[in-house]
Amino acid sequence: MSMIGDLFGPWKGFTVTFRQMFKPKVTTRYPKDKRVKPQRFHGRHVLNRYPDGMEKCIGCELCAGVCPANCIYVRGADNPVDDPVSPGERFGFVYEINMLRCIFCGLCVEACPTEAITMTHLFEMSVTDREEGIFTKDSLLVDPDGTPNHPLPETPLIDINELKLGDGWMRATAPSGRATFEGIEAWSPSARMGGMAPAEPSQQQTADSGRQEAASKKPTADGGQPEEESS
Amino acid sequence: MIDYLWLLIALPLLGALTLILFGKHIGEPASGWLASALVVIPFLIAAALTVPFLNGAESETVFLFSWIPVIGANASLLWDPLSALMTLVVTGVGGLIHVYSVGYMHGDPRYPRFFAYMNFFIASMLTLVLADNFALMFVGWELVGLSSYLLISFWFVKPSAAAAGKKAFIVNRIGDWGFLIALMMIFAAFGTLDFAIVFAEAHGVLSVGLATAITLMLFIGATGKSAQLPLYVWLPDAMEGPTPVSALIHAATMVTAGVYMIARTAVLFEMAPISLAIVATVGALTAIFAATLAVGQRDIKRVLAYSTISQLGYMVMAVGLTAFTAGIFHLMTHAFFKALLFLGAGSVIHAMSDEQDMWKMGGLRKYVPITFVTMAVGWLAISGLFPLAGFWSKDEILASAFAKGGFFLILWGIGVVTALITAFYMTRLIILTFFGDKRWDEGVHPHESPWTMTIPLIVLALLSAIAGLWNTPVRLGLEHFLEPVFGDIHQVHPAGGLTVWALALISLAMVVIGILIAYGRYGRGDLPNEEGGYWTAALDGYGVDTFYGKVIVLPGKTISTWLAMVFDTKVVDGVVNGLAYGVRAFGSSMRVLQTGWVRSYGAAIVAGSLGVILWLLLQGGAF
Amino acid sequence: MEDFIVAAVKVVIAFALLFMVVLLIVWAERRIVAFMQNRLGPTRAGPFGILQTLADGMKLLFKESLTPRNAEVFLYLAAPVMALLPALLIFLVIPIGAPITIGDTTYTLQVTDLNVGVLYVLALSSMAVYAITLAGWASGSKYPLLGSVRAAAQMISYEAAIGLALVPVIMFAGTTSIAGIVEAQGATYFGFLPAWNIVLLPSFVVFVIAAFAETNRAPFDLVEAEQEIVGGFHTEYSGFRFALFFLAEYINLFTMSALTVTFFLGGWNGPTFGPTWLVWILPVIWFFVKTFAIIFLFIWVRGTLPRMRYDQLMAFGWKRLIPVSLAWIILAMIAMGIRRYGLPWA
Amino acid sequence: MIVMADVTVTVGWYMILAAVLFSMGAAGVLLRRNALVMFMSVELMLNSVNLTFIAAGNELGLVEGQVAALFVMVVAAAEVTVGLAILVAVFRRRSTANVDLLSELKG
Amino acid sequence: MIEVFLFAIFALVALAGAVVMLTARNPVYSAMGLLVTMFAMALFYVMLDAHFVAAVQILVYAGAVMTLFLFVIMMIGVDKKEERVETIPFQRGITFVVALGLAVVIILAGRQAWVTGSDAFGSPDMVGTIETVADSLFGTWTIAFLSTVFLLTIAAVGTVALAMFGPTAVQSTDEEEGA
Repeated sequence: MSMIGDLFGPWKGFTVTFRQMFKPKVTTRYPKDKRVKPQRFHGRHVLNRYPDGMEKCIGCELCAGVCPANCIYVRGADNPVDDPVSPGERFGFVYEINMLRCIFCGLCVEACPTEAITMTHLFEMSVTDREEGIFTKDSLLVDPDGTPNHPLPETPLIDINELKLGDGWMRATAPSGRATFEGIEAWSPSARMGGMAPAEPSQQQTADSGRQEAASKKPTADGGQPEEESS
Repeated sequence: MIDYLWLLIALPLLGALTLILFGKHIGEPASGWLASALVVIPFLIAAALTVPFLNGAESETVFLFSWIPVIGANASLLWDPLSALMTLVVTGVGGLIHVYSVGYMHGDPRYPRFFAYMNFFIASMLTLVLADNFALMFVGWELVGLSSYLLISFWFVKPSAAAAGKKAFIVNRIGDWGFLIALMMIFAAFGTLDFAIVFAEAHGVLSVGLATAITLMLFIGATGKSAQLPLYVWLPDAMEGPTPVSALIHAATMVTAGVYMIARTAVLFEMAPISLAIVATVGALTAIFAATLAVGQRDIKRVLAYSTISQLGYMVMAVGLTAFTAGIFHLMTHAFFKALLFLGAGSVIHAMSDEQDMWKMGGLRKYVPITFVTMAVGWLAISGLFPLAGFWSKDEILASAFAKGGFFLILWGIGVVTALITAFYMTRLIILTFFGDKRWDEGVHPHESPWTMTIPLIVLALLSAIAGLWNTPVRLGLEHFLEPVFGDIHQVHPAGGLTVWALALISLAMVVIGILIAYGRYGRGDLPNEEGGYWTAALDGYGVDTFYGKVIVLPGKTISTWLAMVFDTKVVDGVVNGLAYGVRAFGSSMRVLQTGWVRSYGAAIVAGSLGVILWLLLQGGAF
Repeated sequence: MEDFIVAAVKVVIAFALLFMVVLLIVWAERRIVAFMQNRLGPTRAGPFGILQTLADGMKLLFKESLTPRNAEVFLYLAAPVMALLPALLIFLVIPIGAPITIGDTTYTLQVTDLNVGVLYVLALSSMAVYAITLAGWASGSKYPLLGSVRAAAQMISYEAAIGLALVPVIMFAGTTSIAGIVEAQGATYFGFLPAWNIVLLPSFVVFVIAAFAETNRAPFDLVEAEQEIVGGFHTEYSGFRFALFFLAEYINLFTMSALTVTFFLGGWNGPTFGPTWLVWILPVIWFFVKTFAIIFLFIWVRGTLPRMRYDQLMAFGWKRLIPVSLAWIILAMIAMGIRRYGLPWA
Repeated sequence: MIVMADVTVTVGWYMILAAVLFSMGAAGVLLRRNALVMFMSVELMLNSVNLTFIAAGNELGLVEGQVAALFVMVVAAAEVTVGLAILVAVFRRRSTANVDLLSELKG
Repeated sequence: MIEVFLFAIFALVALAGAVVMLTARNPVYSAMGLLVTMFAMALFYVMLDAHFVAAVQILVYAGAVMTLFLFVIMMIGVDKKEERVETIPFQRGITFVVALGLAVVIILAGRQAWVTGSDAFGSPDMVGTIETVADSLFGTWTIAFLSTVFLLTIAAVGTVALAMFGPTAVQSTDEEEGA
C-alpha cells in the first residue's frame, strides 16, 4: 500500500495545486471592496482643534524632534494677542509633513503634549508630483467645524470620511494607563470627532462604565491631566 | 548438423575465456564442472556427427571465414573419419580427465585457472585436428605447445616445474622449426597450403626427392611433438605438471599429434620410401630405447612417461611401415589405457599424499581397491595380453612389420623385444605399487579417491578392455571406418592365415615371459637392490640430458655470451652510439630552428604546403 | 513569384500569431498561477485582465533602456535580438493545421516543410544559448555572467536529451520532415486509437522534462533564480530590451509546446467533420487545444514544483535523462525491428 | 545589369571563396597569439575545406562530398573538445592563453 | 540571377565574419565573427543542395563547437586583450606572403582539371537529403563512420581526463585556506 502511495506521491503536489484553482480566492478587489481597517491603523495625520475652534498645536516641535524619518517641519510663533490661534503662548506657525519620507510610525502622535497631531485611517495619498507629497498646514489642519481637509479630490478611492476615523492609539493608551479605559476616548475629543461629546447623561458614572465626560467639563484644559480619573 | 562443427572449438574456447575472466567468481567446484561440460558437450556433438560415417557418409569441409585466402589458408574445418576419431578421443578422454581433475585439483589455489588452461588445450588440440590446411594446423600445433607449456609449469612456484615447461617449449620449438620449413616447402611447391589441393596434386607436382625432403622436415616436427628420438627429452620432465595434465597431454592427446600429422599427410609420405624407412626405424629405436629406460625408473610417473615414449615409438613405427590404420588404432587404444594408467598413478599419488617413489609404496591394493583393479586392467592392456586393447593394436603393428619383410624384419624383432620389456616394467610397476609389504613413510594413510576420480578410471578401464575388439584380424572395423581417408593409399596389411596366429602367439609368449620374469624378480619377498651400473644410468636417462647439455647447450651459451658481452657492447653499441653522436651533433646545429613559438612552426608548415602545391602545379604543367 | 508571396504572407501570419499567442500565454500564466495560489491575478486591463500583457508591453516600451557602464555595447544590444530570432524561426516549420486545397493549389499551414525539419529545430534551439551567454557576458556584471554560464550549461546538457528523445520519433515516422512526422501520426491503432507518438512514453517524458529546462522554466528556472543571482542573464536589461527577452522566452514556451504536440500528440490530427470550412478549421483547433493543454502543463508545473538546485539539475540531465533516452532508443529499435520483421523466433 | 543576367554561380566561385577563407584562417593561425583565436582560425580553415568538398560534390553529382564534410565536422568537434581541454589545463597551470609564452620546448 | 545576388551577399557576410575573427581584439568578437561565417557557410550548403550538412553545420559548429569556445573564452581569456606588437621577427611579413601565396595557388590549382576532375559522375541534380547521405554513410563508408565513433569516444575520455586530473584541486584548497 505504501509502495503505491509512494508511486503517486509526486503527483500529490499537482493535485493540490489543481484543486486550489477552484477554491475561493483571498484577493480583495480593492477599489470595489475594501478591507476593514484595524482600529489602530496608522493613516494620514491631521492637526486638531479644540471644540471652540482653537488650534491645539502650540508649535513646540517635539513631533519634529522625535520623528525618525525627519519628515516634519514645524515653526512656532507667538500668538497674536488680539486673535490667539491657540490657547497658549505660542502656536504652530508652519507645519509641514513630507509624506514621501514619513514612515507612519506614530511617534509624533505620542510625543505631542497637546494631542494636536493624530493619525487617521486614510492612506490613499498618491500624488503625481513630488512637490505635492509635502502636506502643509492647510491640508493637515481640520476646519473649525471639524471637517478635515485633503489635497486631493474625493474619488471612489479617496474616502474623506476615513479622515474622521480616529487613531486607535488615543484609545489604547488611556491616560490612566488602565486597561479598563480601553476603547474610551481619554480626554479632549478632537474637533474632527464632531465637536463636543454628544451628551452628559450621568456625571457619577464609574470608571467601569467608561463614559468620559471630563472633556466636556474641562473644555479649556491646559496640560491635559484628567485628575478626576485617578480618584 | 554439420553446421555446428565450429562449436567443437568454440565451446572449450568459450570456457577458457570465461574461466580466465570470471573464474574467481565462479568458484571451485563450479568452474571445474563448467569446464568439463564444455568438453563433454563437444564430445556429444562429435559423436552425433560421427554417426553418418558409420553409414558411409562423405567427408565434409565446413568453411567458417576467410583467413589468408592467398595461401589457401581459411578458417575451415575438415570433418572426415580420421579427424572424427581424433576428436572423439580428444574430447572423450579429455572429458573424463576433466571430470577426474575436478576431484584431483581440489584445493588448488588456482583451480579455475587450471581448467581454463585445460579447456584452452582442448580447443587448441581440436583446431589442430580439425584443420583443413597446413596453416591452421600449424596454428593448432603452436597453441597446443603453448597450452602444454602453461599446464606443465602450472605449479610454476616449483623451479623444476618452471624448468620443465621451458624445456618442453624449447624442444618443441626445434620440432616446430622442421614443421615450418616443411610448410614453406609445401607452399613453394604447390602454391597453397590446402590439404585437399596438396594431396590431390601431390603425385603430379612432387618429385621423390622433394617429397623426401618435405616429409623428413614434417617428421622432425613429429619427433618434437611426439617425443621421438632424439627430441624425447622433454616428456619425462613434463611429469612435473599435475597428473591429469600428464594423462591428457603427455599420454592421450598432444603427443599423438605427430602421429596424427604423419597419418594426415600419408599421401606425401607414401611418395618417399626413404622417409618411411627412417620414420619406422626411428620409431622402433625409440620404442626399445625408452622401454629400457622405463625399466630403471623409480618414480611411478616417470615409468609411465618412458612407457609413453616407447608406445609412441610403436605408433611412429606403424605409420613408417605405411600401416596407418594400425598406427591410429594403437593411438586410440593407447590413449585409453595410458590415460587410465596415468590417472591411476595420479590416484595412487593422491592416496599416498603426493609420494611418487615406488620404493615407498607397496601393498596398496587393499587400500585403493578401485584404483588397483582399474590399473591392473591398464597394466594387462599395455602389456598386450589377449584380449585387451593393447594386444590387438600392438599385434597389428608387429604383424605389419613382419609382413613388410626384408629390413623391416629387424624392426619386428625390436618390437617383439620391446613388448617383452614393456610387460616386464609394467609388471614391476604394479607389483612395486600394489603388492608386497608396506614401505611407505610414517604418517601416510592411503585412502581411495573420491568418485569424481574413480568413475573416469572405471570408464577408461572398460574402454581399455574392449576397445581392441573394434579392429581384430577377424573383423576390421576401424579399417573400414578409416577407408575414406586412407582408401587411396597403399597400406601394408598383416599377412593372413596361420602367420598372424603364429605372430600373435609369439608376442603373447613374450608378454607372459616378461610378466613372469618381473614376478620372479619382484614378486617374492625382498626387493632386489637396484643401484649402480645400469640402474643408475637408466635413472639418469642414460645421461642424454647431460650429453645434450654439453654438446648443444654449452656451445650455444658460449656463443651467446660472446655475442652479448663482446660483440654487442663493442660493435652493435658502437654503431648505435656513433649514430647517436652524429644525430646529437646534427641536432645541436639545428636547434636554433626550434624557437618554441608555435606560430613560427605554423609559418613553416604553411610555407611548406605552399611549396608542395607549387611543385605539384609545376609538375602538372600549370605554368 | 507567387510562391514568394505565399511564403511572405505565411511568415507574416505566423509572426503575428506568435505575438498574439504570447500575449495570451503571459496573461494565462499569470491568471492560472494566481488561481493556484488562491489569488486572482490581473483583472483590470480589459475583460478578465486579458489586455494586461499589452499594457505591460506598452509600459516596457516606454521605459528608459539603461546600458551599464561596463557593458560591451555592441553585444549588449545584439543579445536580445539574438534571443528573439531563433524563437521566431523555429515556429516556421511547425504545421498548425491540415493542408488546405483551394482550387488547384494546396496550401500547407506551415511556412515551409524542410526535409531536415527536426534537425532545423534542434539547430535553432541550440542557437538560443548564444543570446543568453552573450547577454550575460556583455552586461559586464557578475550576476548576469553567472546566470548566463548556468544557462548555457543547462541548455547544452538538455539539448542532448531533447535530441535523443527525438530519435525514436524519427525512427517511427521514418522521416525528419515535420509534416511527415505529423502525417505518420494520422493513422489509428485498431481503427479507433490514434497512432500518436505518445506511445513512445519515455521519449515523451524526457522531451517534456528537457523542454522545461530548455525554456528555462520552473523547476529548472535557476537561470533566473532571483534569490541567488538576482535576475540571471537579464539582470542589467530594462525596458524594451528586457521585453524582447521576455517575448523570446514566451515564444519559446509556445514553440516548445507546439513541438511537443507535433512530435508526440499527433499535431493537428483529430476528428474532422462537417462542411469544408469546418474541415479546414478543425485541425487548427485541435492543434491549439493540444498546445494549450501542454502550456497549461508548463504553468501547472511552475505553480507546483520548487526550483531545483544547480548540481541536481546537471546530475538529473546527465545521469537520468540521457541514459534513459539511450536505453529507450535501444528498446524502440528492437520494437521497430519486431514491427517490421516480426518476432525473431516467428 | 544586362551583362549580369547570364552570369551563373559556378563551382569556381565557391572554390575561390574557400581559398580566400582558407588563407585568412592560415593567416589567423600565424598572426594571433591567443590560443583560442588560433583554434578558431583552424576551424575557419576546416570550414573552407568543407565548402570545397560540398561544392565539388555538387558539381560532380557525388554525395561523397557531403560525407567527407560530415567526417571533417566530426573530427573538428573531437579536436576542439580535446584542444580546449588542453588549453584549459594549460591555463590552470600558467594563467595565460598566449602561445608565445608557452615556449619551454625551444631548442 | 537571384542566386548570384545571394552568393554575393553570403560571400560578403562570410568574408566579413572572417575579417572580424581575424582582427577583433576581444576573443568573444572573434568567436562571433566565426559564428557569422559559419552561418554563411550553412546557407551556401543549402544553395548547394546539401540540406543535411547545412543542418549539421549549424547543429555542430554553431550549436556545440562555438558554444564551447565561448565557454572557454569566458573561463580564461575574456579580460585579456591581445597585444598588437609582434614579437617574432619577420612573422608578419612571412604571414602576408604565405597567406597570399596560398590563396593564389589554391585558386590556380582549382583551375586545373586534374585536380578537380572533369566529368559528372552521379546525377547532377543530386540533393543531400538524409536518405542519400545515409546510404553513402552507412553503405560505402561504414568503417570510416564507425571509426569516428571511436574517435569521439576517445576525445570524450581524453577531455574528461584532462579536465579531471589538473592542478585545480590543489589550487582551490589553497585558496580556501587563504580565504
